Amino acid sequence: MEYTLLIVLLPLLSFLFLGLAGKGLKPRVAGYIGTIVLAIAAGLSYITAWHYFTTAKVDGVFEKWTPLNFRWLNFTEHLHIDLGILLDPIAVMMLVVITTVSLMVHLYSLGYMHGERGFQRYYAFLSLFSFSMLGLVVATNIFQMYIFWELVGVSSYLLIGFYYTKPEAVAASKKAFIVTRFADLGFLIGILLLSFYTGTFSFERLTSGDTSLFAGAEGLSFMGCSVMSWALALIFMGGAGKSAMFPLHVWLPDAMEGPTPVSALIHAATMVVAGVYLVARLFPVYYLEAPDVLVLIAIVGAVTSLYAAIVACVQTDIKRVLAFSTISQIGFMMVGLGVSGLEGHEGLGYMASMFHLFTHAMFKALLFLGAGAIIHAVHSNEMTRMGGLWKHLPITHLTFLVACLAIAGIPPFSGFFSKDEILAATFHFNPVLGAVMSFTAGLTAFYMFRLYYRIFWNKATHHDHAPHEAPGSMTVPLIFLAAVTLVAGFIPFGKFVTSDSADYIIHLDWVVATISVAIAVIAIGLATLFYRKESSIPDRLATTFRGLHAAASQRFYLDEVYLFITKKIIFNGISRPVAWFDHHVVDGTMNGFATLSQRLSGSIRGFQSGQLQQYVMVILLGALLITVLVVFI
Amino acid sequence: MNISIQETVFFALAAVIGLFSILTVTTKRLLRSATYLLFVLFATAGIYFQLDYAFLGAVQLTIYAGGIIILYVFSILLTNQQADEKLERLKNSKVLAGAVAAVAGAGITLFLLLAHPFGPSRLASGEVPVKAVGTALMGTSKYQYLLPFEVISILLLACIIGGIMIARKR
Amino acid sequence: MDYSNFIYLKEELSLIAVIVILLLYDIFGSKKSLNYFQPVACLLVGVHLLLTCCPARAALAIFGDTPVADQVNAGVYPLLSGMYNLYPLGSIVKSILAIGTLIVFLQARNWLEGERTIIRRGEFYLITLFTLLGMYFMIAAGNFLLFYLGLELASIPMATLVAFDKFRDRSAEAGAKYILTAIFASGLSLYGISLIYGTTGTLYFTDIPAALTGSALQVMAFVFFFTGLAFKLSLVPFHQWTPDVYEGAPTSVTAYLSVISKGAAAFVLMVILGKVFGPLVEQWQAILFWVIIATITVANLFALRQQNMKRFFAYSSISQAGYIMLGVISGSTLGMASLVYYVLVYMFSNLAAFGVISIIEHRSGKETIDDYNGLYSTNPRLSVVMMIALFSLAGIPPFAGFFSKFFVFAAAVEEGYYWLVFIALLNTVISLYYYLRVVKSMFINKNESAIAGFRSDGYTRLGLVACSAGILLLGLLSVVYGEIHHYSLGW
Amino acid sequence: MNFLSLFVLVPVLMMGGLFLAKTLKQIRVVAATGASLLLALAVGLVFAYLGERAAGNTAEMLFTAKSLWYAPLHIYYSVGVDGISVAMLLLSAIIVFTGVFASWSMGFLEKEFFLWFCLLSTGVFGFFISIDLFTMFMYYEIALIPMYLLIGVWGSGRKEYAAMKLTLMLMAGSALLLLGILGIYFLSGESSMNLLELARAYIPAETQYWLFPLVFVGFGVLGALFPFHTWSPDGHASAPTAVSMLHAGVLMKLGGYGCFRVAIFLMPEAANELAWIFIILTGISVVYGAYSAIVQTDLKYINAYSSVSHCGLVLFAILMLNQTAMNGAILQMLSHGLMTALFFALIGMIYGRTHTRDIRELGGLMKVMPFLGVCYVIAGLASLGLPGLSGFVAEMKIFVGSFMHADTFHRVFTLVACTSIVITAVYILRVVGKILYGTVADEHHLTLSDANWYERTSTIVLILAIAGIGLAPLWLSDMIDGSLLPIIQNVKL
Amino acid sequence: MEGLHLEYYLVVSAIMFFAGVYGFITRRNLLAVLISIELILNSVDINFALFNRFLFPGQLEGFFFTLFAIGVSACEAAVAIAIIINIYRNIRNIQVKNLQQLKD
Repeated sequence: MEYTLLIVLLPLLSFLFLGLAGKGLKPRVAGYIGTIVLAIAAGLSYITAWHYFTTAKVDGVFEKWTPLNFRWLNFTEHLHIDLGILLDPIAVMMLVVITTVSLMVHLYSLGYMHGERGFQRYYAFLSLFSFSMLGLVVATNIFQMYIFWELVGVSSYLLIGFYYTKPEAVAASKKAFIVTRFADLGFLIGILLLSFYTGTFSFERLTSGDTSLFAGAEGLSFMGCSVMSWALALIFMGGAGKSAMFPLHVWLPDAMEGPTPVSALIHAATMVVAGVYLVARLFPVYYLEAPDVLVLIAIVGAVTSLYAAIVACVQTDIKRVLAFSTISQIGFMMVGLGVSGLEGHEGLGYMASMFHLFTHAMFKALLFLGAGAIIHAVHSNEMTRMGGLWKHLPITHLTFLVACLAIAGIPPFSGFFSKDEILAATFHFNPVLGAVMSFTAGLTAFYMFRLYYRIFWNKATHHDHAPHEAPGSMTVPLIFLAAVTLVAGFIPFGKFVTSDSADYIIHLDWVVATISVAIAVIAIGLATLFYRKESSIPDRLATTFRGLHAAASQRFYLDEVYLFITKKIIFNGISRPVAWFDHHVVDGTMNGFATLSQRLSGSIRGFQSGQLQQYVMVILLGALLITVLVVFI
Repeated sequence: MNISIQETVFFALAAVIGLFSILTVTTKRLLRSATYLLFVLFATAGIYFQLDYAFLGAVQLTIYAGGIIILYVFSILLTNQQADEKLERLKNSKVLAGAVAAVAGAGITLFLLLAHPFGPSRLASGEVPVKAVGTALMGTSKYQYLLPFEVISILLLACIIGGIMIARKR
Repeated sequence: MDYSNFIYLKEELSLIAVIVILLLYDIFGSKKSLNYFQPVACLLVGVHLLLTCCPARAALAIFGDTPVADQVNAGVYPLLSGMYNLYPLGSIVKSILAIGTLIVFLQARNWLEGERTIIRRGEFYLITLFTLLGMYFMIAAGNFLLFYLGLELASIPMATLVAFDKFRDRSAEAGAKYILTAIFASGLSLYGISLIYGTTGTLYFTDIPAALTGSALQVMAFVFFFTGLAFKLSLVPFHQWTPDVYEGAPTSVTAYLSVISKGAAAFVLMVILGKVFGPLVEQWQAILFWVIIATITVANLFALRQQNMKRFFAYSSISQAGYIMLGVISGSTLGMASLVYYVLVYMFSNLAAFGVISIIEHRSGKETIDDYNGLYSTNPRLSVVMMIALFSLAGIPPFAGFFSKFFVFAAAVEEGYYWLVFIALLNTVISLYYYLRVVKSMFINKNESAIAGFRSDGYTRLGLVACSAGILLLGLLSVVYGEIHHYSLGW
Repeated sequence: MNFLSLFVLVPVLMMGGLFLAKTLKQIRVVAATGASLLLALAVGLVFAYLGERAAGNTAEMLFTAKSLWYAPLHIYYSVGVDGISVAMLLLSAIIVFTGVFASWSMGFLEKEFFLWFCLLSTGVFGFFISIDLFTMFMYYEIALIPMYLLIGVWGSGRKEYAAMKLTLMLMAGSALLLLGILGIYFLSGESSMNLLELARAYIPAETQYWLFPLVFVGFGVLGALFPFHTWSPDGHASAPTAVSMLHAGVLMKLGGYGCFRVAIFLMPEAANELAWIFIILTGISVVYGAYSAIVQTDLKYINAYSSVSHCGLVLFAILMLNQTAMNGAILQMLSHGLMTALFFALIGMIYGRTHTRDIRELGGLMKVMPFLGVCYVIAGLASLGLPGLSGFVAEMKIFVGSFMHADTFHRVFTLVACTSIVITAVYILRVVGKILYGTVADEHHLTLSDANWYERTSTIVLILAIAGIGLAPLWLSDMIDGSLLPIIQNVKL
Repeated sequence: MEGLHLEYYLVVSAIMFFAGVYGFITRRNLLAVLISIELILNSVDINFALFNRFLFPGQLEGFFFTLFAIGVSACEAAVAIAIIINIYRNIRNIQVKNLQQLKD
């Protein structure tokens, strides 16, 4: 299995090559190189997947394979960072997802980014991202994951800021990086705590179910929660940052300033699910050591997904809608993990979550790429500049529709299956939570079709040039992904990826399925009513629920809160006083010494009067004084 | 109360020294100051004589009274157009400071001097023979002072050269 | 009468010979031949140096394997029944002083060959050598009488040197201030000596310690005596004459005064404190402790805002005296070696600085720090010499001053004077500030009307080169310190 | 002649060569040759050292040599290296090498500049090869004083004030240090200045308690220990490029190295007992520096405060007294040295072109000078601890190591220190965003040229080094680890 | 001389000494200052003679010291007067207050 190394390494080589020599290459050549490398990586992933899923099952359980592991940095004899490749069902699944979506995006970008300044740089960054993401998913230990986690963050930063002359893009990239960095701080502290008590970073050891590993943390608690809960909650914080969980999601909508294919790859399909992947990776630890954190995860996931769904209903920038939709869907995945158990049927949530991750990657990438095609056609992100595009962009329209149906949870599209499992697991866990999630699913269907109608139907906008369908390099990925979306639901996912690596036979929970489909259909119906044609209903609703609408379109003022924290508290409240303190107090003290000496020097000046007799008197008094002091004291 | 001649002489000398010392430093006329100094020096010579250090007294008279005072008088006359020019009036503060310093110094010194248990007086009268003085000045053994004698001659030479160098007109 | 002992007074005798030759030359030399007075004087001092030369071991070869040589090697050898002490470290110090004098002579040319001073040229060399001879006697003295005479021989003619530019008001004023203060201080000192005599009954150094009881009067006597040397060393509070005199005196004289006179006094003070006042060690250490602190601190504070270079160096030299005293206070072998070494290094550094000041003063008449602005652009070499001198004074490696400072600090710390050294060290920071001020004006400040570039004469250059070499090499060549330490006496 | 002494000899010879050099070209040739020679020596030393170790030489110091210098105080000229000094020497050589190229065109007084530069290098190299307290201290001071003129003459802005402040503060530090060294010498009862011998001697605990702060603060001033760091922002801001590089890159490391080699190594008991005080101070340094950096508008000030933060981390880690953290501290020294040097080099290049360092007047430089822009981003990423670059390795070692400390106090402060990585990201990205991205702020900047060959040389060498450490840290960390052992054993008593 | 104690003489010399000191500090004319110094030196001379005679009559140490000190004070006076006269020639005045050019 050593060839799996190539999957990770090839994009790196491509990055280095394009980064160093890219300037000398023709843009097209650079693009081809990147794409071909990714294609090879994708091919290798498929082989790996096939190989793994066919041979790794021993006694009905998938074994973990570690084809490569070498020591990279020592901390102590036992604690060291290794770099290596760990293959288990989720890793392999992620390999497939990432290489697939990435390949599609590479391909798509050939057309989409054509003629852009910095084309080579773009491909270099894409390769860097692919490398980092692949490295992340195959990490053998939590620190390797952290390493690639950071690299992913940087690639995301670079790609969001790709149009670096655009102030919004720069601000967005900065924001994305800092917010996730802040979350990563939690991740890091979590790692420190975890490794301090367990003495290992290795996933294999951590997830082996060996509770003696955690004996050191037994009975230790801080503010009412056990130390392990803290550690795992902090690690989840890292995941929440990357996966844009409430309230750390603020960077994701802004990240849409990046090129649309990048949004598809990073901010929809792959990087943002890293948090989910992290929790899944450590799931046994969570389940055994900190079940309370799992509840937290479920709640955070639910809140996030509801919140994002509400906000998505009123956004007018199509990429923002998709961004909030992504946040919402990741919330679903988190909820799935949070409500899951470890063994057998208890593990439904886990399985469903992973399944949803898979399907979502495909259809969300499809949505973004579709959005890209639309933007490519009309040169705008705003819904108001669109409408009636179905006849101009037939392929885009159809594939987009497929994706919308999938995300709305209409059978037989893939989203239905995965989301349904999550809902089932949630209802099983807690009916209230289930209801909330079902409502959210309804909202999802509503806003997706709002989006769909307002782009493709509704009132047609006048365009100077008639919008035209994108070139083949862009449509092929659309079609491919649409095809996957159509069939992915029928993959027997339980055979491959489960919480205990054993087979899980999926039983469709008909009650839940029926309800959710019904809700989805009603929601779609409402959307059709509101947005199929130009209608005054939305405006009237907006005026009726003025407060809610305003709050939702301002994303419930969370950005303002962040701005307040950064500008007012950190910048003006801490940094400025600190700088002032440094300049006036610390520095002032040092300068004070100098001034003091000078003053002192000035004040004793008169002492040297130039009068001979005074000098002599001082000599005499000096001698007398010394005498008196020595003799009488 | 039986006051011997020695004591009478001493008290007379002490009175002269005390009085004229103070007058020397307080009189307003420079020339008088030199004259009073001369009296003090005479009285000092008297003390040497009383101590039976006649040689010392003679030297005192010749070098100090005969030599140095003349030098002073000449230079006073040389530097003052009106030979007997009054000294400028002093600021009281200055005088006070000087007085305080001097009195304090005298006080401390006297206190320590008088408190110190000097050994028993081993006073033995008898003139120091000049021959002994001469021998001591030419000898190299202990309590003989050939080397200092040579050194002071060099010192005198140096001072003569230096003094001439400064004092001559060119 | 046994005069054979006089043969061992080789330093003094040869110096007297030099003086006599120069005196005769000055009196009988033709006007033309007197143009060579400086080279001849330098040459003679050089010969004197060679004859009495410093590396004591080599010098001892003159004695062969006589008993004297052995005893000298072992420590002090009293001559003339204890009136005069022959000891290797004394000879080393004398040689150091002679080297310093030679350098002063080399640097004096610019000034002495001037129109107004040229006729007094001979006197300068003569009187300087007289004072040097006085210091020799101070160093060698084994009796307060000889010591006193040496002290006077070293200071009274010095006054005429200070007033050498007698038509310059400032020089004359400085001379008057110097002589009057000197006489007063020596008067106090003499009073102290008289009391020491009165309480101990002897003036011989070797006999005094046994009779010292530490009574109050003896302490006072000591303090009064100490005043005389403290005056020469310009320790606070006996220092106030220093800046005035240094500023007023001709620069070469200032150099001589600040280095040779001070160095001799420091060494003698240590010798006397150790040898004579050993029983009063607690008292004089306590006195020195506070005097050192006062000296370094006050001098540094004053130096901070000086504008005139000579005045500035006066304060600098006061504070340096404070550092020298660190060697004295330790009263140890290490302390004495460090003190001598410090004096040696300080001599080279200060003479280099004064050499530069002197030549600049002579060529341009400028002597304030601001006048030095931009000096590097016009006179790079002089600036560099000045800079290394300043760095050496400030104690910056690799210049010798670093080593000498380190050793005196080490000596003081060895005796447990941590606080004292701490304060001294903090003061080095202040002193660095004002030394850097000069460096700054030379190297950093820009000046449209910087002192014009010039070439100095060969003698001055030789002097400066010697100083620079000393500053650069003394620290790196440990043999110098090793040699001094080898002969250092501890108590 | 010991191999190591060449490190001192070469700069001295360079000074000789410079002294003789007449033309600018000759000066450059001398400087470049010497610097390359030093770099080659350092690389050679690394291989020689690793070779010796591989051959099973377990002596504490390798390539030792000593000869008596000042017998009365037992001062030897004694040299020797362990893994840590080897690493520091390599760092110094790299920085000196790149510094020479960064100051390729000073414009005036090149000869003097390089003379001082070489003197500075002499001090730095000498410091790292010394194992005698006296010579160490001597080299330390040799390295300090050239700063005054280098900043004063060739600097910019408030250079005189800055130079004076820097010199005086550092000298005040070295004054404390001197007292500490003398105290160690006289109170250890060993009559030796040799570090190894002193380490074996026992300094009484109550003595250690007052000597340790002296030495630690003495070196700490140079290591920008709060609140004695204020020389650093002004000093760095005013210094010419190469000097900032050398100063932040190497000179500040003298502080850390000294704290570690003298304070901790010789006075382990006090280190154990008093560490908490300094942990608080350094912890403040770390966070405080970072927060201060956020609001600065001058590029150099930002980096100077960033240095305060990063160097604070070095001292912080040293005080944790365990192997991992100390190893991290050494790595952080290397890493910070390299990346700060890179930063200052780049800032110098930007300043040389735009004549401003105010981030409010800069913008969009990525478009104008892409090479410098990319390098700046890399430096920034290294600074905020991106994996694959050196900063990450060092910081992780420090954090993991510090967190392994048994005391909760230490762990809490570790968490405090950890927060700096976020703040670092804030100010780094703020700068990058302001000056590199966006639209070009000043249309005059549009015509500016990108880096030329010598500038490229220095930046590329630095980036290679940064990436080299970042990608393959194990050999370095192992090399250091081996040498840390005696120190750790001493500390654990 | 049995009735005369050493202390009597010492008091006299001390008075002379400090009279000289007082004069030195307060006199306005350089020559007057110099005259005061003579008092100081003279009192010291007396001291030496006294101690020798009263306490240590065995050797003539104090005696000789006095002798040499008289010579030295003559030298001092000579040089000082030369310098003062030089000042007089320069500025036609020998008031102490005129010696204040150098200060600060």
